[in-house]
Amino acid sequence: MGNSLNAWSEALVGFHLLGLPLGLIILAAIPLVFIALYSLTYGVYGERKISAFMQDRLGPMEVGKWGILQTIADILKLIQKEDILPTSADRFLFVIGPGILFVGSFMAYAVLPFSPAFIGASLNVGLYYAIGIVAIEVVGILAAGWGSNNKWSLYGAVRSVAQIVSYEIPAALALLCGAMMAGTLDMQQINVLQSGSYGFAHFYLFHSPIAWLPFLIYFIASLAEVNRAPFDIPEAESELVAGYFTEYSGMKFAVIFLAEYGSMFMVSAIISVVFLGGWNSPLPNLGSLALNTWTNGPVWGAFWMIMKGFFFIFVQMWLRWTLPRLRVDQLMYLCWKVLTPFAFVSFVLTAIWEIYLP
Amino acid sequence: MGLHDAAITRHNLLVTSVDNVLNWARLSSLWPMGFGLACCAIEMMATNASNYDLERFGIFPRSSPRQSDLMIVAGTVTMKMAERVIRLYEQMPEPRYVLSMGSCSNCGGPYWEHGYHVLKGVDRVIPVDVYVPGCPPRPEALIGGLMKVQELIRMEQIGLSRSDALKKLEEKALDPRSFVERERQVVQA
Amino acid sequence: MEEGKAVSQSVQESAAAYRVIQEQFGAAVSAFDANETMPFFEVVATGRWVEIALFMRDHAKLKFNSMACLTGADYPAENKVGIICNFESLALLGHKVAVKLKCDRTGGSLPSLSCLWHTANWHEREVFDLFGITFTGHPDLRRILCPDDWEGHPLLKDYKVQQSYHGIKVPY
Amino acid sequence: MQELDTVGQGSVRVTRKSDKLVILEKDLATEQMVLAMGPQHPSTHGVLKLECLTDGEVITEAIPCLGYLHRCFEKCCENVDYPAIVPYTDRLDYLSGMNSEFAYAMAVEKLLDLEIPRRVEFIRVLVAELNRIASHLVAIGTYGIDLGAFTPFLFCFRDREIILGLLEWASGARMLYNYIWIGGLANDVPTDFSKRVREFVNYFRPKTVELQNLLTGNEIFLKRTYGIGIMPAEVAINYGWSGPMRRGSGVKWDLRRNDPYSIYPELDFNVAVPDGKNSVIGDCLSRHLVRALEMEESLKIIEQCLDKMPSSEGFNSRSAIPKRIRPKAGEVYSRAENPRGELGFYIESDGKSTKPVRCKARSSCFVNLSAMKDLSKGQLIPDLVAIIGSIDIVLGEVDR
Repeated sequence: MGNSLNAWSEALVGFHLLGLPLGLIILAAIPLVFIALYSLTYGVYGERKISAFMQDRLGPMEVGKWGILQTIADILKLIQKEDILPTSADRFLFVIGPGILFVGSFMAYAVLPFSPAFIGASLNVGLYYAIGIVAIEVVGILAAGWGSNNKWSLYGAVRSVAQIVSYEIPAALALLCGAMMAGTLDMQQINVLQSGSYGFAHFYLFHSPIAWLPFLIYFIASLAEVNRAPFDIPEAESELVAGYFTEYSGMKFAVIFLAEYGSMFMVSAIISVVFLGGWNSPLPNLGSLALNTWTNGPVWGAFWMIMKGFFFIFVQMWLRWTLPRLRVDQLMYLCWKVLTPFAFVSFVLTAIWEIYLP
Repeated sequence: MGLHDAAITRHNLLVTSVDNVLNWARLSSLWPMGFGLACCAIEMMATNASNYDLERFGIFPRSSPRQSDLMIVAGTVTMKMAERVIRLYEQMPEPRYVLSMGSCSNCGGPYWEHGYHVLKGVDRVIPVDVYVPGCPPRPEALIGGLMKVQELIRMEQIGLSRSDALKKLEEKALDPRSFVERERQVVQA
Repeated sequence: MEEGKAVSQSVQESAAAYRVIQEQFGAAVSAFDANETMPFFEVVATGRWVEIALFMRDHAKLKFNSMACLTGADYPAENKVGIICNFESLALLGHKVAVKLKCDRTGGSLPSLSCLWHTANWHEREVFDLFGITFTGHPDLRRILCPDDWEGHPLLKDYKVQQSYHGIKVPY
Repeated sequence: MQELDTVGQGSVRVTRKSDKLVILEKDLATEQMVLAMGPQHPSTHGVLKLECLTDGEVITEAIPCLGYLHRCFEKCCENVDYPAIVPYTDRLDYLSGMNSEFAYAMAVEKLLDLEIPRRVEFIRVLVAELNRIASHLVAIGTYGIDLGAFTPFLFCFRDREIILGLLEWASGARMLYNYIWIGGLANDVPTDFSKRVREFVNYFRPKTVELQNLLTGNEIFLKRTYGIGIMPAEVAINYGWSGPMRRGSGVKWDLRRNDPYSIYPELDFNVAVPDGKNSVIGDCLSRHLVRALEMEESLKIIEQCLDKMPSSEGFNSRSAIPKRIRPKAGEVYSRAENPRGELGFYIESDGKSTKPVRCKARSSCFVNLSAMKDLSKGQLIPDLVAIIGSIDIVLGEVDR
């Protein structure tokens, strides 16, 4: 497998047409195309359908068969809408806010290994980069909220900044546990280290008896980082109308919307890479029934990766439609007094496990 | 959707098909503003809820006027509220539509005579596209009104004003008598 | 009270409560109207109203701890406007009584009770809004239902609705 | 070292070195912000406007501004006949039309001194209790939305539709019924009505448990409502609070029990009050629990009504309705226990006209809401939303 590692992406990088690095462009485009398709089909549509089934409804039905064209219609409509720039808004910040948000949420896709043969940029500090890039979103949210010159937006933005910055700490500490188990920050390498013929048994979630703790901490913190319920206080509909994007209309709103779903997949992908083996098949080899060997490979890898990501998105949506929302101070309490100490504990325990035990 | 399908004159093939796609997008994702005034708002909520499920049509309430296409004036508009309604209408981005739901917002309803503080018809302050009668209208009636909005959108074209589209809708409108007659025959048979 | 007709227990209780008040304040209150539907008495000396109300609230035999309702009313024949307060001794003694007060139709004022019962605050604002009675000593006497710049007091019998409000036509 | 506090500049801690002031510590200069919440806001349950003075997220003062739905109920009443007021009373508290009609009909009947057929009374109580459940379902559902849980709302509306279907079957309308007339009913209930109501009761019993699990079984929900907006019983009475709000403060007082009307004395039900085990008495959670418990009590009442109801043989629902309603001169203040509290009608008749001289609705929501200023002081914005939700206002009744 080592030979084929990153094979496709390296081949693509080397591909030049008329002196233009066309391969690089394609490489950058692939995750974007994927994410666009995912956001259009599974993300928004899935959210609406899943919520509908949880609530005894049908969800979108009339736009295309079972409403599958719903999101496309939404986006097409949003493009046609008037793009309002409120007179009292800060023009520069108002325009740049959604841009930063969008870029921020998709930049981390560069280091996500989608299959053994495909990774945008196989950085040796990939995980570090991924953690760091989430923080860029904060800048976008703050720009959007402050630039709107609306009190609800401002509340949303300030809440969001406080929330994301705080939750970075337990999230990063939890991921650090994963990095310690792997001994590397290279996302692709983390995946490789989790592969083996026993399938899921090699995943870091089952690596040590305390690995579930950083896994859980990261999952909770990731909900907060992407502003999902029960931590969706920056856009709390019943409190802040629509939070930091109250004033946005038309395409700018669509961009914010897509960025949100983009970052949902991003955190889901990171958690599946670090704790659940990323593109590795969870099926074990059972004697002659070599399930693991059969279900591994570049294409299977992409399948597992996306499925694991989708699974976590499903859990996120499940929570979204079940739980009420926390209050601001309860949110901070949870972060600083519960998650962060436990993250430190799990960090120390993982270190002890790694040093003194096999 | 609706009682009759649109058959747009095909004088310009390219523009009409672009129109069709754009109109389809707009009529398939009418986001109303979640904006309740009185009794009708409860029926509007009931229409959004599980039993009638407006989301089937892609209708999905937004709480911010900036992100909505349709204003459902659900309930009695009072003098104090009228100015807020105007402001909310002005905050909505074009193309925007207004559906007046219930007698109160159509004409003042039961308060038309003695209701000194009631606005006798929301069309005195903002232009209304579709009126839904009833006090309050049943959810089916609201869905019918929303379909009328969709039909109106279907009639729109690039370079065609809203009033022209309304005229076109009137011309295209089918006489329901033939359908009623057909149904009657079926029942009799 | 009609002769020969049995008086129900609740009216008897109200009458007993009235007697306590009457003993204390004498001529400040009118005679008791012991009808079946809403037994009431009138406070003639409106200047002593707060004093009477405080007595009603705190006296051990009265304990009217709850003001159920405060209604405004217009009496164009007498050229007066007035209020009707319904009191109840809730969960304590259980008796009820209604009190009426009247003042001049134009520029009339009554003492405010919002210092004794919180609930009087908004009710008095409402009466001020709809009838134009000023309540002296009210902490925040503004219009509550109609807009601040509304003309006239709508529930007066001779109220004529204004033709337009901020450029919007009002009548049908 | 001394502390200087200049308005709007934040506090500054300074110390004096030789003869210079040296700034040790400087807080951020904060300003109070006026935040207008409503009249179009997702959590104000209609068109309530709250003018909040906030310091960051903390609310210094929240002043409710009403009147955005002032529909001149009282003026309309003075201009129409007694029976024609019934539809207007529906539109007061549009979530519980039957209860409002019931209260109004009772007030006029008291003035007329009418004797009501027994079956009419039973049907009235039956439909009123059904409507109470429907109303509490909306209250609980929207409370869920206020706190961010969307699904309970849809579950509530799903079950509410069944009640609406039943009431529509009886009266012909989904929400605003005009069913309870002065002296009788518009018409008798349909033939199989009691069977269907029994089916509903059997269906709904487990659903209340499901709702309880979704909301009161949820740790976050409890955290958001526990100990928020506490109102002591004394103050609640002084504010004139009534219904679930007052019972939430621990006052075991229910008009149906303590000042009974209609056939309530014959029925066996409990007055729901919080026991103080799960909640602080008087907080948002107590009020929510009272509503949840009341739904179960209403189910009990409905079952008893069905059991005890006289048969429909030879029954004419309009037999006691007077030909012409012209009460003798006098006043009445009559009240009934609505889902939101005590709805009172003050009616004054001059004995000559078929129209009331004065008809005032003492609205429970109006009175309950007046405590908002006290309740909201020093709370966070999310708590403010939780408090408004727990008051469960219907703006139609607040503004009338």
